[in-house]
Amino acid sequence: MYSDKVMDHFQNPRNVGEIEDASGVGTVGNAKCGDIMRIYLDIDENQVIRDCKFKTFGCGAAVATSSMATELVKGKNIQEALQVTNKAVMEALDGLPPVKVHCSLLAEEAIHAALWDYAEKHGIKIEGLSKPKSDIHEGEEEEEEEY
Amino acid sequence: MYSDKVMDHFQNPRNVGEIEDASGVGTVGNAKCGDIMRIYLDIDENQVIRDCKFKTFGCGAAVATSSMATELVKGKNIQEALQVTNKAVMEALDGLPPVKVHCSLLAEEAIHAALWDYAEKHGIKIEGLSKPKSDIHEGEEEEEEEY
Amino acid sequence: MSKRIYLDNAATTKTATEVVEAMLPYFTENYGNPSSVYDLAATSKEAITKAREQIAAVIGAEPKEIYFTAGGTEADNWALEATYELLCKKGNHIITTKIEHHAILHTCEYLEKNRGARVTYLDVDENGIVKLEDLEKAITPETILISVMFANNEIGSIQPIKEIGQIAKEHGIYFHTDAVQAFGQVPIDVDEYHIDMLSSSAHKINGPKGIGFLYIRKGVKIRSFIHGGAQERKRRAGTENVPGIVGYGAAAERAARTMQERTEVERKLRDYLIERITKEIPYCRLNGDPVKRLPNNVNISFQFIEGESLLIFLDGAGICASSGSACTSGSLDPSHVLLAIGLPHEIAHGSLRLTLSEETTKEDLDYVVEKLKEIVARLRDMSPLYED
Amino acid sequence: MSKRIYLDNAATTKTATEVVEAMLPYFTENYGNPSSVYDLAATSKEAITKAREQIAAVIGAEPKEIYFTAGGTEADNWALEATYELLCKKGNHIITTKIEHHAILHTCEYLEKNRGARVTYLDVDENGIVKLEDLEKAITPETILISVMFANNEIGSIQPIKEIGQIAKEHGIYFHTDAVQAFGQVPIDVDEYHIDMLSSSAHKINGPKGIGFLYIRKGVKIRSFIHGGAQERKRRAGTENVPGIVGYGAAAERAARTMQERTEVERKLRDYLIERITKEIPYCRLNGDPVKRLPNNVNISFQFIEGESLLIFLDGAGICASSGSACTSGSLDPSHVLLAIGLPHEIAHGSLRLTLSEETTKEDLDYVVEKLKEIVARLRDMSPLYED
Ligand SMILES: Cc1ncc(COP(=O)(O)O)c(C=O)c1O
Ligand SMILES: Cc1ncc(COP(=O)(O)O)c(C=O)c1O
Ligand code: FES
Ligand code: FES
Repeated sequence: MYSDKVMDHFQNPRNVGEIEDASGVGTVGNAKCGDIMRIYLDIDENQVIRDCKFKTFGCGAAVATSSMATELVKGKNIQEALQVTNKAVMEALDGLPPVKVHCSLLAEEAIHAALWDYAEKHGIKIEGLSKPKSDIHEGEEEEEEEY
Repeated sequence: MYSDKVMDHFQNPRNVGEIEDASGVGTVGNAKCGDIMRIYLDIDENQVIRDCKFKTFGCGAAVATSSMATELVKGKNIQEALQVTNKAVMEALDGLPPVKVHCSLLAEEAIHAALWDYAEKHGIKIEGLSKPKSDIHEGEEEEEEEY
Repeated sequence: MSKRIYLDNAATTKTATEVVEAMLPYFTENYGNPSSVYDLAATSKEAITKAREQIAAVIGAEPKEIYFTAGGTEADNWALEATYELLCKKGNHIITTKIEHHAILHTCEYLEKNRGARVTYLDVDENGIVKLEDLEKAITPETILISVMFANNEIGSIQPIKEIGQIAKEHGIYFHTDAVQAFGQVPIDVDEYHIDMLSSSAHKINGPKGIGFLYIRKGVKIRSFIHGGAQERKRRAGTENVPGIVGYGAAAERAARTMQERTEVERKLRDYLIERITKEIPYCRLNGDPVKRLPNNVNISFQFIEGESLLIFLDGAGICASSGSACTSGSLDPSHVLLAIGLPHEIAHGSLRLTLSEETTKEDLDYVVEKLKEIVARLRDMSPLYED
Repeated sequence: MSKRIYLDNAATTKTATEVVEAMLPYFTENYGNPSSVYDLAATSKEAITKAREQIAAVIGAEPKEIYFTAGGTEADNWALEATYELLCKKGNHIITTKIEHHAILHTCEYLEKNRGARVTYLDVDENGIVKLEDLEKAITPETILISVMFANNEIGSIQPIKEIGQIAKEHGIYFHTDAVQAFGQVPIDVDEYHIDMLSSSAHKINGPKGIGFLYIRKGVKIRSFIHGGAQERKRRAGTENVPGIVGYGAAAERAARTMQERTEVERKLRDYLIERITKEIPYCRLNGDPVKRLPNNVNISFQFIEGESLLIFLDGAGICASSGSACTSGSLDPSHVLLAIGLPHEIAHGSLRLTLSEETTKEDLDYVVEKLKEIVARLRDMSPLYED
């Protein structure tokens, strides 16, 4: 059911782990499926993401999107990192099954949450970034099957 | 679905035909299935059935029961012939499928009707014989499946 | 019995060898439950996807508009009951015909008796064709569904489906057609014919028994009929009959591929058989439309004789056929279809249906005609209705 | 993939070779429609009769109490909907459990939403067993049906069916049991257990997919669920799936014949596997009753990890298994069964179901344990919940 790219990133996930004394850490969860993702960012003085690691409790898609998302933000500056949407991650993975699209939102939100943490710690404001919801799927409706 | 005996009497029916100037003729029909049976009796002065013939428009079971019924009444006297019930005919045929039991009633009734005709023509009364209904299945209920 | 000529292909068909071969791996090798995660299940899932595509292609549908069922009967039940439930607040009126299969008629009766539906059963003309004026007249503001079979299983008459679809569309009424006899036998295009739902069954086209489908046009939001797991996009629960679905796909592909050539041959043989019987046997008549007729259907009534007797004698001669006689069915009423085209009871009783297949030869039919002559003569001799 | 160890026999099983062989003649030789008159049809009819006898024998029923359906799901839907329709004038209350299969739960929801039913979903204890006091307490004068599954498909717990049947009988309430997982795996006697209706599905016992049955005790006058032709004594319309029915008969006979020996072996292997996993892998627990448990079911939760990931890695190692994780199913909620026995969400997510077959060997299981250790460790390393 998964593309080869997803399977590769799932079976050989990049950037698994933690960063000690990270510049920013973001943890998000999906109340519905119960999955949890934590992203660690190491950001240098030029606001460039030097390193990025993750830990994920979740399905294959969640792991693969974590892996791909960390790959994509590494080396980018904060503004660029904000452009790494779940769509971008899915595209980079050659797509996800429809029922798994929501998993990729987890990765996007985890990055945002980590950036928010960074901003708070450093007392700065990042253009275009708002406070992460405690649960990204709050209030989300069960997707209607389109018949 | 039919026993070997039924198949034999159906494929090689005994006593098919008509009797000219028969002592008694009985025609009965089944309103539901639309089938028709006519029995001719040749009865001698001792009230013994010398000969018996039939014509039937009906299913395999109807033809076979006609054939068997004519065989059974031949040589019998009137009182004995009255004992040739549909049950007796069915037994002689090694049984009929449940849905075909009603067909055997046709034969019984046709014999009764022929005997009635004989009695009327000769102005006699036969003990235990009542006027045949015009349609033997009048008022009969659709058989309930026993679940 | 040495010789066997099977002329009851409207009842069911032989499963084609290539169809059985397509199915076999899904019993003992690729037996995974398609809902599972592992690779073995992916094989089953892909096989279902392929079958859905094969079938959709035959009727110009999208694959995801095809929902597999256990057969034509379930598909008919589903279409009627679920449409009724969806729309009964809008109206409770259904229009169908007097010549539908029992899968439609008995479902309508159920809806009338237990669920408050009102059903109009349209008459047909003497050839078994629905009159469009009647349909137009029957439509009321409460009408929520029109269900007219594509082709009749007994007398083979083909309905003016496109025109019916057009009328349904103009009135904004859903249109369902029972195409169990038509699928794979005549060209069907759900868009051109404005069909919203369509039922079909694999075993009528050399596929396996126990598998069918309901086509549901995108946007028709009827509920699922069988509740449970999330199979068939949550619309038909139950572990998928993978070998059956694969077999259906193969049979549909095959039927479409061979349709033109096959039906051309069948049509010629059909007309040959009709001509010989009606010319050579007295007191008989063809039932159903001579032209708007399934390519493989012959239905003839023989006066003065009864169908079951005829069938048993034909069976004795190695010929498998069927009849609209009461006596064959367990119910005692003669075929409602033959009565609907105006046959009196006793003639309806003496009807014979011969339905050809691609394997039928002219020699077979010559043999059938000869036997038929003998048997009909013999039964007439036995009949109290026949005076010669 | 060179090695494949199939441990998902609760999802579906391989169709046994002897079963496929029994089916084959009914595709291309004895393909007659059993409702027909001719000899060819008689062969199909006899084959169905034989299968019905084979199946009835397994549960101590009479053959005519067995009605073939397209699977366990249809049988479940039928039992619930038709009983409700039959008795809703007497009362609208149904009692079932929180751990039923979706075929029961979603049908109950349908009856609640659309047909005015009131349903009580009984809790189960921490081992997944219904408490009889709860059942007694739930009964009201309006209760018309108790439906409790014989054995659970996820955690394998076996219910006190005999006691439940006794209670139902004492209160004059119909008792239905979904025995899809139990039929052919544990002894069942419909009289001894006071079962009025019982659902089953062939593909769970090495029979084909797409065929099941509903046992209906003589005297229980529920209507047919699928309307149409007069098949199955007018109670289940649709051309019979003859090969499927024959296959089911063969599979049932085979399952009954091998039951004792087979399940003895499976029970030992099951307990061996449970013991090794729970001893050798930290932070895990067995779900379901250790004793009142299907002979082939192992269900274990691993803390800190998620089921789908586990399954994909196992698949990579050639092991087919399943999980109660949300992520595997298309629905996002974790297994309602695991929640019902009191597991918190995150632990329910990390559950693994391994269901053995007669082909499973100790060597297979040793391999599975080794792989499982590696994979669990790896996933825990990746998990934000796990701190070692
Ligand atoms: C307990 C239980 N009930 C019902 C079903 C449904 O059976 P089927 O999928 O064959 O319709 C299953 C299996 O899927 C089951 O395990
Ligand atoms: C016109 C028509 N509709 C429905 C059916 C029912 O199909 P099945 O018996 O495969 O369920 C049949 C055949 O039996 C049919 O000929
Ligand atoms: S006489 Fe009519 S069914 Fe037998
Ligand atoms: S993260 Fe929960 S389903 Fe994918």
